[in-house]
Amino acid sequence: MNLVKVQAEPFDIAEVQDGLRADNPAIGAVVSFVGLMRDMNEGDQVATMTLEHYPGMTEKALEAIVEEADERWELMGIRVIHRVGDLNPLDPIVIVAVASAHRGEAFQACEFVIDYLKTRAPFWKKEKTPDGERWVDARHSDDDAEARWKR
Amino acid sequence: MNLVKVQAEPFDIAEVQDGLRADNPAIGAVVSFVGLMRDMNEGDQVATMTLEHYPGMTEKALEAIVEEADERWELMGIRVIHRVGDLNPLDPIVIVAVASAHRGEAFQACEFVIDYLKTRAPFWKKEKTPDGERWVDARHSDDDAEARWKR
Amino acid sequence: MIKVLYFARLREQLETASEEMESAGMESVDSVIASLKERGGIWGDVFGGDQPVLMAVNQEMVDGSTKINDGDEVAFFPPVTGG
Amino acid sequence: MIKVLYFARLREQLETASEEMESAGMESVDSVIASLKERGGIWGDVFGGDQPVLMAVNQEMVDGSTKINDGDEVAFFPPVTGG
Repeated sequence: MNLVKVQAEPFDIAEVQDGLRADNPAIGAVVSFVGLMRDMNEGDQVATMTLEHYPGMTEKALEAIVEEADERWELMGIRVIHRVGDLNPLDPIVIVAVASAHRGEAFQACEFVIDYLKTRAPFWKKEKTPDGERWVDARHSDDDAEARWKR
Repeated sequence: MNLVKVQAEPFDIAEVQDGLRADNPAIGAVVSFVGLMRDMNEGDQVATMTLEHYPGMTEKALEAIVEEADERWELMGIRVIHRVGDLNPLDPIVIVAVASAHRGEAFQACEFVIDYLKTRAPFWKKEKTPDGERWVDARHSDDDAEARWKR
Repeated sequence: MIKVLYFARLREQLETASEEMESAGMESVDSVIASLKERGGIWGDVFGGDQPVLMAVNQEMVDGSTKINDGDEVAFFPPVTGG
Repeated sequence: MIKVLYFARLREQLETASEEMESAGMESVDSVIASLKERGGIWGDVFGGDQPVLMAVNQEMVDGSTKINDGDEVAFFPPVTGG
């Protein structure tokens, strides 16, 4: 029912969403988040990006997040696919899609999963700007976003 | 940049999302909600459904909602497509897709638009159950969802 | 004249989708409602206050106190259930 | 023996992706950090407390007080920036 994947290849947004809702007429809502590579960060032009991760732990961390979402809300399927390796502006980096009978659950769970992913899944971005390569710094706003879900 | 449509034909979820993010490398997040027809409502099996609307007012109401979302949040595009006429279980009824630089805005605006649509856009569902046809009653939970956004 | 439209359950109950009414004496949406109620029978039931009725003037949701002008389009319908 | 991994900025600063360490005397993650800091130079800088370092034992995020056993996989890395 749930699926977590880390891959270098692009993913097909439509396929992910269709797979999630396929053949389950009890699903009334699918909420999805797609994170895309921007060509600007911290005021600088970004040409390309490389995503490093911690193989093994990444999948475990994502599975733990998905499991927690499943415990917190009444859901009918979660998909998380995250790319690693080289990326260019406009490329989708991650998709989180959540299905449920009613929309409230799917919205909350989808935002919860991406908020937790941002602070708990071991991915690191390195971007190439006109001034050279640099590691992206973690955002305080992501810590704040995660803190909202504490209980 | 924004688009509102009421149509009898099915819509292509991928096309809507791709059109929204196409060629704008400043977009970092696309959040979308797809509402699907369920085969159960109020504990009864539902075979088919007919969606009636108030032509003219529907579009106006949706445009007003989209405009308000645009005023409240920093957004980079909104798409709302709602079907009318005959629908079957598993059919997508509505899609709301919102693009922004950062994810918080897109999540909030997407949920805002569907919450307002549920209480302000003149659509009415009539479903066919084993006991005959019946008009769907409005949900109190939808009023509560709308009330969250009052300011 | 004003144009009056009925939708969904109301349309079926009243067996009327639309009609034209004299605008004389129709100050507000409430005056229209009062005159419809006076027709009695199912009209009295629908507009008697027991079932929720929403209203729009010129395709914008309003409340009963809203003023009406000649040529306006007034609509009555149940709470909406789209999405 | 325990396996120690370094990722992202830390890997580059330390010019090390992974190493094996004797587990003797390594009670907790904090003991590992203390021994790495003692190497001095860039190791002292990275583990000196001035830059945020996250840690995992057997691929689960932990804090420094977490106990270590022979055969464990310990990892150090900067705050994560995926998504």
